[in-house]
Amino acid sequence: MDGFGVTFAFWVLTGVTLVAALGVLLSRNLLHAVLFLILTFVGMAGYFVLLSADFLGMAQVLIYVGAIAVLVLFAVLLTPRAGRDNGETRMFLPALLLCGTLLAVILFVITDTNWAVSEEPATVSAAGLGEALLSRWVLPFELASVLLTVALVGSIMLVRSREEEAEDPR
Amino acid sequence: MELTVLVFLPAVAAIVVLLLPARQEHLAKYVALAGSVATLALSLWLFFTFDLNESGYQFVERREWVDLGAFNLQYFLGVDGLSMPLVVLTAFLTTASVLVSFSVTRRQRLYYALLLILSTSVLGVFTALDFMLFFLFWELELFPMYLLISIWGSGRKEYSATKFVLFTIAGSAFMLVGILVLAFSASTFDIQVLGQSSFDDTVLPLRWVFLFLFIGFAIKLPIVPVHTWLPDAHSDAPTAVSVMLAGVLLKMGGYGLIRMCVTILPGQADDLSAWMAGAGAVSVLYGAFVTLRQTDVKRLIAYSSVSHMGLVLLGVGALGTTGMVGATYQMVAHGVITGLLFVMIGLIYERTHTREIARLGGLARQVPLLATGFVFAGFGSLGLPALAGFIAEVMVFLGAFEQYEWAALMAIFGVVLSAGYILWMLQRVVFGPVRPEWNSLTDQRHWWEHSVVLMLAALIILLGVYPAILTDMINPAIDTIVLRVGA
Amino acid sequence: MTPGLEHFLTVGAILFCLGLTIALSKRNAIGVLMGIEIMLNAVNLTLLSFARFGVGHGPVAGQAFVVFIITVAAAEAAVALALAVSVYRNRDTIDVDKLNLLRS
Amino acid sequence: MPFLEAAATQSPTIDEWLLWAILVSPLTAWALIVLYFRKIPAVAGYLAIAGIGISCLISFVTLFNVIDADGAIAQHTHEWFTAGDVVVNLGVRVDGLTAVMLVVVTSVSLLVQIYSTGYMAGDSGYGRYFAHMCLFTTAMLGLVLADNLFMLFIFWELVGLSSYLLIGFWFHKPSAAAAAKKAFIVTRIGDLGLLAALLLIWSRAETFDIAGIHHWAASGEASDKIVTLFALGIFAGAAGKSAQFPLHVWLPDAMEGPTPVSALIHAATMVAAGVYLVARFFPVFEVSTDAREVVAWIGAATALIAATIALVQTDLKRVLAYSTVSQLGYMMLALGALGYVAAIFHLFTHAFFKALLFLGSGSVNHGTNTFDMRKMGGLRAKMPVTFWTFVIGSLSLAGIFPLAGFWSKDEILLDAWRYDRALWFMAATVAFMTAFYMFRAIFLTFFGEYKGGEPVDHHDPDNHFHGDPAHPHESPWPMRAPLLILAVPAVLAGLLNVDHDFGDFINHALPELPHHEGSTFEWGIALSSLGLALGGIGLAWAIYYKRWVSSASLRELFLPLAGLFEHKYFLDNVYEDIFVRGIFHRGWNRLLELTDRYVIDGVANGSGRLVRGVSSGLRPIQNGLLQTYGLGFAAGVIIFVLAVFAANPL
Amino acid sequence: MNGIDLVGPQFAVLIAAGMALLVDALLPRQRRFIPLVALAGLALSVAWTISWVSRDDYQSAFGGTLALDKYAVFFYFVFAGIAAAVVLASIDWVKREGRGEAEYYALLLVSTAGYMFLAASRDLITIFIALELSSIPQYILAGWGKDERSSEAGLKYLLLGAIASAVLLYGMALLYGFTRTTDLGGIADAIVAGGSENRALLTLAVALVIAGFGFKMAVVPFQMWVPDVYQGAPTPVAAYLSVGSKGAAFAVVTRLFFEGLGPDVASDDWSMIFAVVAAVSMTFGNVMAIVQTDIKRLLGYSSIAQAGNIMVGLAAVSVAGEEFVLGASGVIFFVAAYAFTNLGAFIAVIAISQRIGSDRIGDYAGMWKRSPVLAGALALCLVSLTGIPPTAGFWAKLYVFNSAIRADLAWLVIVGVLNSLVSAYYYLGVARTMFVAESGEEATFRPPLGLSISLGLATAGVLILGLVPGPLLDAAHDAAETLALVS
Repeated sequence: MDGFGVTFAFWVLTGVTLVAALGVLLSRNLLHAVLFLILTFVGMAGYFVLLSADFLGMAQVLIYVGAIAVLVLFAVLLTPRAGRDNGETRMFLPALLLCGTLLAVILFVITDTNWAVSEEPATVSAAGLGEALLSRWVLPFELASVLLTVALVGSIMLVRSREEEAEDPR
Repeated sequence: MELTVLVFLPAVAAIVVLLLPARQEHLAKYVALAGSVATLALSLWLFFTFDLNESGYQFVERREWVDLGAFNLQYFLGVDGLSMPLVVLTAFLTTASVLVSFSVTRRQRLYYALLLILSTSVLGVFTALDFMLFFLFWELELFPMYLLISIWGSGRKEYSATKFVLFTIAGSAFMLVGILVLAFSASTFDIQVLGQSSFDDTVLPLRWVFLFLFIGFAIKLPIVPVHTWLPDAHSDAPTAVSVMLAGVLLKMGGYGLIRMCVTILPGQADDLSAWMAGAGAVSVLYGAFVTLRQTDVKRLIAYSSVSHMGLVLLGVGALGTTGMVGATYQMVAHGVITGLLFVMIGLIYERTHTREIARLGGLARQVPLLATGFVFAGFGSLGLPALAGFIAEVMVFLGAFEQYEWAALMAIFGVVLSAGYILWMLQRVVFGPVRPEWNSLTDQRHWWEHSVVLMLAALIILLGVYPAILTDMINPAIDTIVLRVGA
Repeated sequence: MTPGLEHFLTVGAILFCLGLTIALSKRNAIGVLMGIEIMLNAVNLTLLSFARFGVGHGPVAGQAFVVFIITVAAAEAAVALALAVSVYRNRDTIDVDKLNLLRS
Repeated sequence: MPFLEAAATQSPTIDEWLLWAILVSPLTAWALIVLYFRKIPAVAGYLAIAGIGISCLISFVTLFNVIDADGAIAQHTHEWFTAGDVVVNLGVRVDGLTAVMLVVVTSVSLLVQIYSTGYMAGDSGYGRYFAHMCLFTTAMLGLVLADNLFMLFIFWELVGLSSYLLIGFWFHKPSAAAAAKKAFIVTRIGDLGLLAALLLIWSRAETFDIAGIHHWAASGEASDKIVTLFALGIFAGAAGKSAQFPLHVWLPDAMEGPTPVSALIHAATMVAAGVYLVARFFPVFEVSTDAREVVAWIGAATALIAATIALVQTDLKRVLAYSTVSQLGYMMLALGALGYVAAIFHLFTHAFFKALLFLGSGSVNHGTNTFDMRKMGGLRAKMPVTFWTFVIGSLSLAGIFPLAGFWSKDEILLDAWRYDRALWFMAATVAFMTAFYMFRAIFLTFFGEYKGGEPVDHHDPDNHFHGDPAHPHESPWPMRAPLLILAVPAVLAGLLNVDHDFGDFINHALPELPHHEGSTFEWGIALSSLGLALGGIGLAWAIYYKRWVSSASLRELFLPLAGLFEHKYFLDNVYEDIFVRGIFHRGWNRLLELTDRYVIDGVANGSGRLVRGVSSGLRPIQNGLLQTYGLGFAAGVIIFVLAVFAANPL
Repeated sequence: MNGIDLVGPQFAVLIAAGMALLVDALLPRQRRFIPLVALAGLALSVAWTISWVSRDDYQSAFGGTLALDKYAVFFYFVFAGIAAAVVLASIDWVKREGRGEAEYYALLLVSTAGYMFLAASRDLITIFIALELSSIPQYILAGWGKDERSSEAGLKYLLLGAIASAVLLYGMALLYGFTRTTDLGGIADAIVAGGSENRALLTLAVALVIAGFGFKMAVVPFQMWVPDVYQGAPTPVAAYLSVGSKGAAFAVVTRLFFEGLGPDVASDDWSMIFAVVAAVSMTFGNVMAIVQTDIKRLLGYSSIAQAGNIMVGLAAVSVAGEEFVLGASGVIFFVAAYAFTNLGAFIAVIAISQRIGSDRIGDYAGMWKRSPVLAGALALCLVSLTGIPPTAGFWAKLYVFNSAIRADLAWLVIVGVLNSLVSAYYYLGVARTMFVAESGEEATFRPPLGLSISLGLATAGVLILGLVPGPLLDAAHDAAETLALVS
């Protein structure tokens, strides 16, 4: 991996993503936080592309930005009386300290490790990925679909209002 | 096959009792009696067919149970001269406790079922020759005891029942560790094999293993300072349970000491024998001193049991044949004598509804036969010659004196102290002028009360005047154990 | 400076910890969920970094893993929001520091 | 067992079964009474008399048989049981000593039973009384017949039991119940020594056999120290039963029992068992000078202390009780002073005249319903048989020539004189006091004016007093006859040893004849003791009959001393108040009890409470807040990682 | 073996889930048969698994991502059994709750299928998906109840579970980074090839993975959600969670350690860590349980303690050498025994609380009179949880402790047995309330049919395993051996 463009892109993305994530952490308004979250997801998609996972970058934008973030927005809107407050609990400082420690540990490990890095950047084509998903990981692939179905079915059951249930012919 | 029948006969009777329809509840006692008498008869038959010239295990039954190579359990029963008397004792006292329970009216089916299951578990402990099977039976006794005390007891019964269970579990917890370590070293739970193997320090130093086993048995025995569950359990338990508790349950501890601790780890027993003897002597004295302060008859007897069981430890600690024969004899003797004492207290309690020494008095005038039984049992307890306890005590002293003179000399003071507390109690409970509140007591008795008292009294005398009936049996068994210690 | 594996990993680590911080400190259940999503994203980043700088047949595994994580994240988000709504109906709030009916 | 073999010189002169029958006969009577005739007074009494009578008969047969065999030893041993290494035998051993004791025990017992049929008539516990008496006789005979220490110990304890039962016969009286308990416990303290001796002898000699022990002691195998310890253990047991200082305190209290019991047990037989025991093991004491010194001095001290207390007693029976203690001390003194024969001879004579005296006091009580001499007086005319037999007994006890007591006491004084002059001096003092207090009692009881006795409390359901204490009269024949019969040996028994027949006879019970010369008569000693006795009588006559000096002013004169005597040297107070109640009950025992409750049990309960406390303390952790849980989780992760790093340094 | 055959058991379960939804949609009148459909699916699953066993056909499939070995098969049975019991136990509750019945059973079945996959997975990705497949339905089910407690429990469970998942994933990612493969066998090879290089990375990765699974296992320090969720979730769901997710997590961790990390890694660092975790978990769970007044919360804490007990087996697994089969078989036997026991307890609690409408332990007073069967069954299960014979729990504890002794972890066993002591206190407390305490309410009742059947099965399992543990121990041993063979 070389070239100024890559380096530049990396640092820009890093800046954007981290600031966005910090924004999620710091913004007091839930809606703002959602927006920052979307920004983070977008930054993340950029990283994916940078890491030669173009397909996943697309998927990221599609699913996270398109689906999950929207879902979150819906949820925010569905819970109007809960307020838009995105404040912290009293646990903020301890959480920060703990996570700082965890970060320190992880960073120590990352620097401590002697990474075996291949000379050639490995690239995986979307077709290759698809083939892998349908051969070696066909089972998880199928299960993932079951999982999504179940999650949908379950979610629907959970959010059905009482009136709906009352109308239900059962 | 005989032993299996013997061990599970009470359990079968228990099931029959439980299956009785509610309307036939009054039959429960008779079923229980039949079951226990049948057990007694079978045990007596075994006792008299026991081959005295054979030092090994007899009536052996052995089946593979769980066979996993490294984890190998057997269903292995057998008796030798050490366990046979205790088996008979158990059957005997089970019958006695069923009889004294005839006046129980609450939840009879459950009551008798639990009592019989208790009997099965104790019989199992005395006959099991697989350490794990032994442990199984050992633990099996907890639940019936717990319920018996906490449902049919009196006073702080729940506290006492819980205390009993917790102490026992604490002990068996340590015991389990010891068993597992031993089984690890010998690759078997077979007591016969364990009793012939020699061990090295493995995951735990052997001394620890010994101590762990010892703790388990010492709590049951019980030895000072892990004895405090006993007075509580006794004072709050119903009569029959006190009889079983003092009569046979404590013996499980002494039996375990000899059968497991000493036989399996003779070297460690030898190293620690002075401590054992010392602890025994201290128990004897401490128990006696504290007994002297008790104001509740049952608590008093309970503490006296601590003192008497200290003798067992003293005898075992001496590690000689005489001492251990004495210890075994003491177990049997204490079983019948204290059994009778508790029976008598129970009968008195049924009439007076108090066990406070201060409130009793002059009973000899009102209920002369009960008083006579009480005095008789009391004399048995203080080690009067011609009664069972004397032989045992003197044998223990003789055995201990050969090994640790100081311990024996300490312990013989217990003889005076026991005379002190027993006679003082008799003086206050039985003798003296009649208290007006007991004027209305009458000397009416039921046949079951008669029979249980006579049964026990006869046994006490028999063991006092004809000790050879047991010693001839115990000697060979103890000899083999002592040979191992000496080796 | 050319970004290497360590750089990506570091970003991943920072994001992971940030996400965790968010998850642990936000009062609003949806805020917490957002933190979790960031954590999962950080994991994805880490996986893809390894895939990108990988050796042998490993890279496919990393990418495949990410596919599944994205899927599961979606499912989890859906369920979480459904539960949040459900709580909201019962309690009129989704502040997790008020959800302490169950304790000690 | 080398010693046992050495002892196997038997001279089978009497059938073994006869010897066992001596034991079995009263035992059978006991069993029959207990099982069937408890409630049938007539049968119970006669059954007891029959049982003991048979024993008595066989005892006499035995005695003559042994006399024929010139005191040789007959022994029949059977194994009883084996426990480990210990072999315990049951066996009978007959020799001169045994034979004499058998006769004493059975004959006195028989007479006392006859007496009791009168004395106890109407008591609600009549059957029980005779059952206990039979049991006692059995035990006492077993003690005498036993051929080994173990068996001896068993019967020794059984004797204690029957004594307990009989002292506490009137158990509804708190004082009786307390006295019974006291007697048992105090003697048991002494028995500790006996038990220790039992343990010691087995561990050193591996035998309980009496002959074996004799040989062991004589063989010099054991060190002096061990022999002394053994001897002292034996003596401790003896001191308990024979009420030697400082264990004598139970005997006076034991007078709470029926008077015939006192006569039999606490005068003639059981209390003599201690003396018998020391005599039985006399060869051991011969070896150990130290032990003998102890015996002699304890005996002397006992004799003196008891005699002084007897001087001031107002209760007739207690005078006799202290007198008994005193005489037992005498016997011990004799044993310590190597006077084996003298001691046994005195035991022999004492049994008769002391039993006589006690029965006499019982007879008095039968008439007056009291033992308090201050409430008596002038009974000489009303109870002539009682009076005369009592006087005979007293004279014999005081040692007036030629009554039995004179001969035996004289021998003791002689032995003491030879052994140690100080001992003789003490013994002589006691002889003087004995004469004094006995005649003080006689003058108070039988002379002067009758003071009315103790009125009958008719509300007491346990009182079976018949007749009118205000008008005492002579006792019925069953009571009078034993008095008369006992008076005979009280007078004549002393003559048996005039030619050392008695001594030679019982000397054969020893493995080898004593090294010292046997007692012979010495005029100086005899006359001086006679003089002292007469002096004592005279003094009593002067004070209590002629009243030349008032006893009250005399008491004033010796006030501190008299107070000491009256309070029995404060020994009971020391024992009961200071030791038993103070140091033990309120102190040490209470300390242990509190330790038990608050320390040992406290640890158990405390650990339970601790766990609960920790549990409650930890509850706030689970505060239901998601954030807390999340933090906990994260913290867990970090701790986990760090712990692994720490466990396995990089 | 074709593709369907390879996932037959799970397939059957999933099909049943689908069928349930279909029945609901197409035949609304036949709704009452939905539980039967679920049961039929489970039965089919079991039958299928049995057919494997009878064919003795074990293999690995799907490019090595799924291992169809005896180990997996063992857990198939366990999970199918758990699911069946929970289905039976749920019938009444679901009907009363009125929310979609079909969906409830479908979720349950899907989750069960997830467990089954978890037990068989040999690939990180498969493991992850299987884990989520089992977890997400659980989150939903936990929030299934209409009361606020239930939804609170669901939300808490989900959010915390998601955090745990993220941590787990990060760990997996690092593991992947270290070895560049997701295949357990490949990971093992890579670790062996890598030697001692990059230990820090490996450690961090494993720690995070263990933390992630630790959440499901409910061991300290990842246990905090447990009592809240158990208390809040519908009782049948809590029952399911308590045995299912714990079992699955242990199943997968054991496999992970055997096949993915190998004994090298394990024995070096992790034995001690697991041991400490086990000790702390037991202690925390037991100590906290003591002061609980809500039976479900109490069972929650108790399950933390039990997780600690199972962990003992895991600590022993981590030791290289012949003995580790014992540890692994200990874990899986414990899981099975625990499944019976805890299900039994929960089912009894369901039956009781349906009747008395309360989960307060104090309200269980006099239960012995009101429903002796329920009280007896619950007491038996509590005894089994304590580890007193003759119950399944006894053997389970014994077996893992035995393996720990062999792994030189005597101290851990001592901690374990002392914990049994503490646990006895509160388990017996419940039994005491039921058997001893009196209550004003006297009306007797019987549990409904479904509950009766499942309760009967569970308690029968507890008892039968208690008396004849051999076959199952054998099976567990075999299963663990196949693991060892693979590695």
